[in-house]
Amino acid sequence: MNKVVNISDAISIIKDGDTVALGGNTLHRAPMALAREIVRQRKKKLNIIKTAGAHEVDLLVRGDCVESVTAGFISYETEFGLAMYYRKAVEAGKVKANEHACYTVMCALNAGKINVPFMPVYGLKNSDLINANDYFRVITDPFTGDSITVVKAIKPDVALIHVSECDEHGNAIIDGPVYDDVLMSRASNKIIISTEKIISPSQIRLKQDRVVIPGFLVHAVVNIPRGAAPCSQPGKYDINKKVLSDFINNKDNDGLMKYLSDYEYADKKMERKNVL
Amino acid sequence: MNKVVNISDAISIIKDGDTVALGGNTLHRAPMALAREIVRQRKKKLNIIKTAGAHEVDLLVRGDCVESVTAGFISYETEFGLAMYYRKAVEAGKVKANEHACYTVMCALNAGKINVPFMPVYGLKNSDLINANDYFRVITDPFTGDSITVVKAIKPDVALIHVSECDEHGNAIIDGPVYDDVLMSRASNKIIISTEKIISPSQIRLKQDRVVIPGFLVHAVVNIPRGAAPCSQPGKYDINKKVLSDFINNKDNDGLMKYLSDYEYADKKMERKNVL
Amino acid sequence: MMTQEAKNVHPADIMIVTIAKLLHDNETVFHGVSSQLPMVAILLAKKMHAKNLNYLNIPGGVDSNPRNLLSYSSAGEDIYNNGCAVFPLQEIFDLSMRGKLDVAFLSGVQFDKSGNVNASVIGDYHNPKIRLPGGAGSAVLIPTVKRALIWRTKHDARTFVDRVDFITTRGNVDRIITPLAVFKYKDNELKLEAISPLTTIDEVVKNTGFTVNTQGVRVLDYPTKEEMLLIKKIDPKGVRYKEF
Amino acid sequence: MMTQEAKNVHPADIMIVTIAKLLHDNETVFHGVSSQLPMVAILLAKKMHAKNLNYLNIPGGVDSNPRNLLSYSSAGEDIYNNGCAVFPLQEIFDLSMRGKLDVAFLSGVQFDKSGNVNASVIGDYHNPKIRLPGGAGSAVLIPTVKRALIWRTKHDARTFVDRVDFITTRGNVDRIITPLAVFKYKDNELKLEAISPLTTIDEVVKNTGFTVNTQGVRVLDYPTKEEMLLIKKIDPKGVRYKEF
Repeated sequence: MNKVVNISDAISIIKDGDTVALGGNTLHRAPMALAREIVRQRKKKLNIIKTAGAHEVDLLVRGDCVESVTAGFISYETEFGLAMYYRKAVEAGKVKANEHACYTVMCALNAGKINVPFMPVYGLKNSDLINANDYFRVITDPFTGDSITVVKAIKPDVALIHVSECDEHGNAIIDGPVYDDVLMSRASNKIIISTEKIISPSQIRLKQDRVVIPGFLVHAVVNIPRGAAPCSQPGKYDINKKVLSDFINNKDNDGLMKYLSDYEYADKKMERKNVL
Repeated sequence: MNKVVNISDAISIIKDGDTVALGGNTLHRAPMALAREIVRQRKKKLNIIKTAGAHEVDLLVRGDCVESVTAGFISYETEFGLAMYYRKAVEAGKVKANEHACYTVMCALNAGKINVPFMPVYGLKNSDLINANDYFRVITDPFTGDSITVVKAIKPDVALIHVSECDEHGNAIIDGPVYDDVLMSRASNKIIISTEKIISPSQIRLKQDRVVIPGFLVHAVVNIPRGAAPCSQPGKYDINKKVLSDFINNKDNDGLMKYLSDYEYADKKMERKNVL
Repeated sequence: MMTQEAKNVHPADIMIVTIAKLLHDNETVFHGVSSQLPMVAILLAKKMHAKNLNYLNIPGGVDSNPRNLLSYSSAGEDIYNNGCAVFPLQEIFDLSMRGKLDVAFLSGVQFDKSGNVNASVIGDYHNPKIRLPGGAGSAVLIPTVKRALIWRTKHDARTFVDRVDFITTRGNVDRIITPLAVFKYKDNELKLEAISPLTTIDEVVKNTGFTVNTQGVRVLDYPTKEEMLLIKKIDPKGVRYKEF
Repeated sequence: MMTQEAKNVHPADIMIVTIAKLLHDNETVFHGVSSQLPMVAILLAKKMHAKNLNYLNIPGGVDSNPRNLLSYSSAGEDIYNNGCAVFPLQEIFDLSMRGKLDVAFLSGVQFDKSGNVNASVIGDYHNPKIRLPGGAGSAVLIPTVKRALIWRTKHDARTFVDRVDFITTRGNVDRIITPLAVFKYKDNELKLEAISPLTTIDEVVKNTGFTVNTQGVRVLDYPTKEEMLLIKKIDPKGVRYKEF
């Protein structure tokens, strides 16, 4: 099945209130073009799932698309500092922060992947997080009678993943670090892929061992070269420091509108071309 | 650390009564040379872990090394029929068959990998296996109150894995199907690798993306070209039908002794050579 | 009176065509070990009406394109190579747990009318007369896959029994295909749906250990010439006959 | 009186050498996000006394050999490439759960004398004055790793407090390294082990919100010329200063 669609059709799959997992890590291979389209389409009350997020979470919160963020870490790391739109929204009570360890997000996604209601986590102990959050519980191991913390399963409605290349069926290759993208692709009900490049199914077969997301799991493929910008794409391009600084510093609504419109041409330029 | 050792030193790591996971699947990439050395060293009361096993389990049972076999399937598949040494030993009460679905072996190893006492399994229901075996239990999901079956963790003492190539540190590459070998390498306390070929650490770095077992997990490396024979090694050699037939048909003790001695030269021939 | 067709056709080929027709385009379809008959049936369906069927197997090749089927195994590299992705066994199980595996081929040694499947032991579980190879994926796949297709190359009263010795799993069987017949599981019991053109209703009834309703049973088609040509191209060495 | 050495040395470099010396050969050592200082310290240790240290990180490169450290991140492809294996974050956590991770570098925003670590909020958890970025791996790694090394580039009475606002995790901290001092966790409390040559005992006491026993404290070494040469070779752009 040819799953290549326009970015607007792809993102229209997402419904208000959906749980959305985002691939990449901090400023690397974040699905930025797809996140921008979410803001353009004014999606609301999304529940965001990420292990370690940065710009994409900050953008979605700034665009008023977010109800909660489930993550282990949200920050631009050292040079660009904290994700201030996210932080202010949490402090103002507009967005709920579901604080996890990065690992408990993964464990929750692993439970989603295998369709069980929870996953035991050995390391989560001696933490106020257990009692402060309703997604952790302590239960009894039926084999020994000992206590073990469990985390509630997370099953995202949609995963957004930006890849290096894929074919029209969605068989996808990720160059460099895979981060938690493969896990997210398994735990989520639907997958929207944006890709730097579409290659032919016969080319994909020559690289079978590197295809980490099989096409039969994929719902939509969007051809977006530089779709991770202004974040980095390993092996391809580094972050755009000026864009990130402007996004962080131009705090008024015009700053957001300019950011979105500056990328609109690039995010949609392949739509009228022959995608292959 | 250079971990390359003789086959006898590698197998001497295994103690009587140990739980031993075996890589490969049915007649493919089974760690046969390592299994033969176990029989030569007359190890006793081993608890064998395998998803779908064949000749290596049959050999270890025939060699009187086995107390129990935890597996989803033990058979030579269609052409060579059932694993009769295994089957007769179970029927005679000499070996305990811990019957699993292949998947519950994987789930138990996954629990071992993340050091939790059990793993929930959605699919295990409507089965007499649950009550007939003490490694399954039904518990209550603390989030919903629903029932869920769990399987007890398996943490093998040692995993035996035959690989396509590795360096002296144990950084290992498997060509073709990986089966459950990576999972076993994570769940087990120690790993003994036998390899078709030892390549240099700098060659390994050129193939980083394909190194699925990192050397720091590995305890011993043994250089054994054709170490999976008479089973197959994907990309390298097919099964030896004559040897398998003889093993199956020559049921007396001489048959076993001949089988072991016929392979002894090949299993140990790299020991006095410069291994690199 | 035996026709020309009947004299030359092997029950395996009738089973293969029957199975292939049960598979639909775009479905995810899995077989495991000792499954050469379903393997050929899947490859046949992909060459006929189900070009986009997603063929999954133990070694983990997705839509592999085997050039030389192994004679002794349905878990080898022949069905891993030349695929479009890697999706190994654990992932396939996980997929079924999530309700996203469309078809799995499973087997067993005893079946009863209520849809109970035994792949574990003959006799007492803890003190068995016969220790069977084990159900492999059956115990977790049959309850979770959308359609569990069971095939068995033996059809006799020791296979289709009044009551299985042990319930490895039960329910959610879609169909059981044998050299003699096809059973469909419906309203909590196995119903005779079709018989092979090589047999008779009486022979089926005699070889089935539970009572069979013989109303509304259809006769399976012989393979067409085109189907046989495709089967022979997929499996020139005849690995599909190994189970017989 | 300030020596020539003291005038030129940056606290980051003293911290890096101090940290590097805490790492041993053949250990498995992990750092996460926003961890450029430990990153340089690990790479330094590998060039000095710990050539076979197994360097693990978020992108999953094992013993990567970075040629051009990113200025803004410790989770990028620079520390993935040119490694000897792939072992991504989830695997590293799993390794720590199994008790096989030797060292993890973690941070936090508040620490108290009892070894409690807060990386979650300032103020009330459900109605925070300040929402911190989150503890990333801390909550599960500190209880499970053999040695949790915590570094923090701020050392003041708001960081080292009498009682943390929230216990993200506690106990099993090995050491806390700051620009002023090194604390060792022993007998269930943080003990002052060493101070920087750039500071005084009094300054450390003044900037620590809990009482400090000042007996038996040693002074950290300045980096040697050889150490500084290696540090500059590893990090010519000075990414190690980004946190200051």
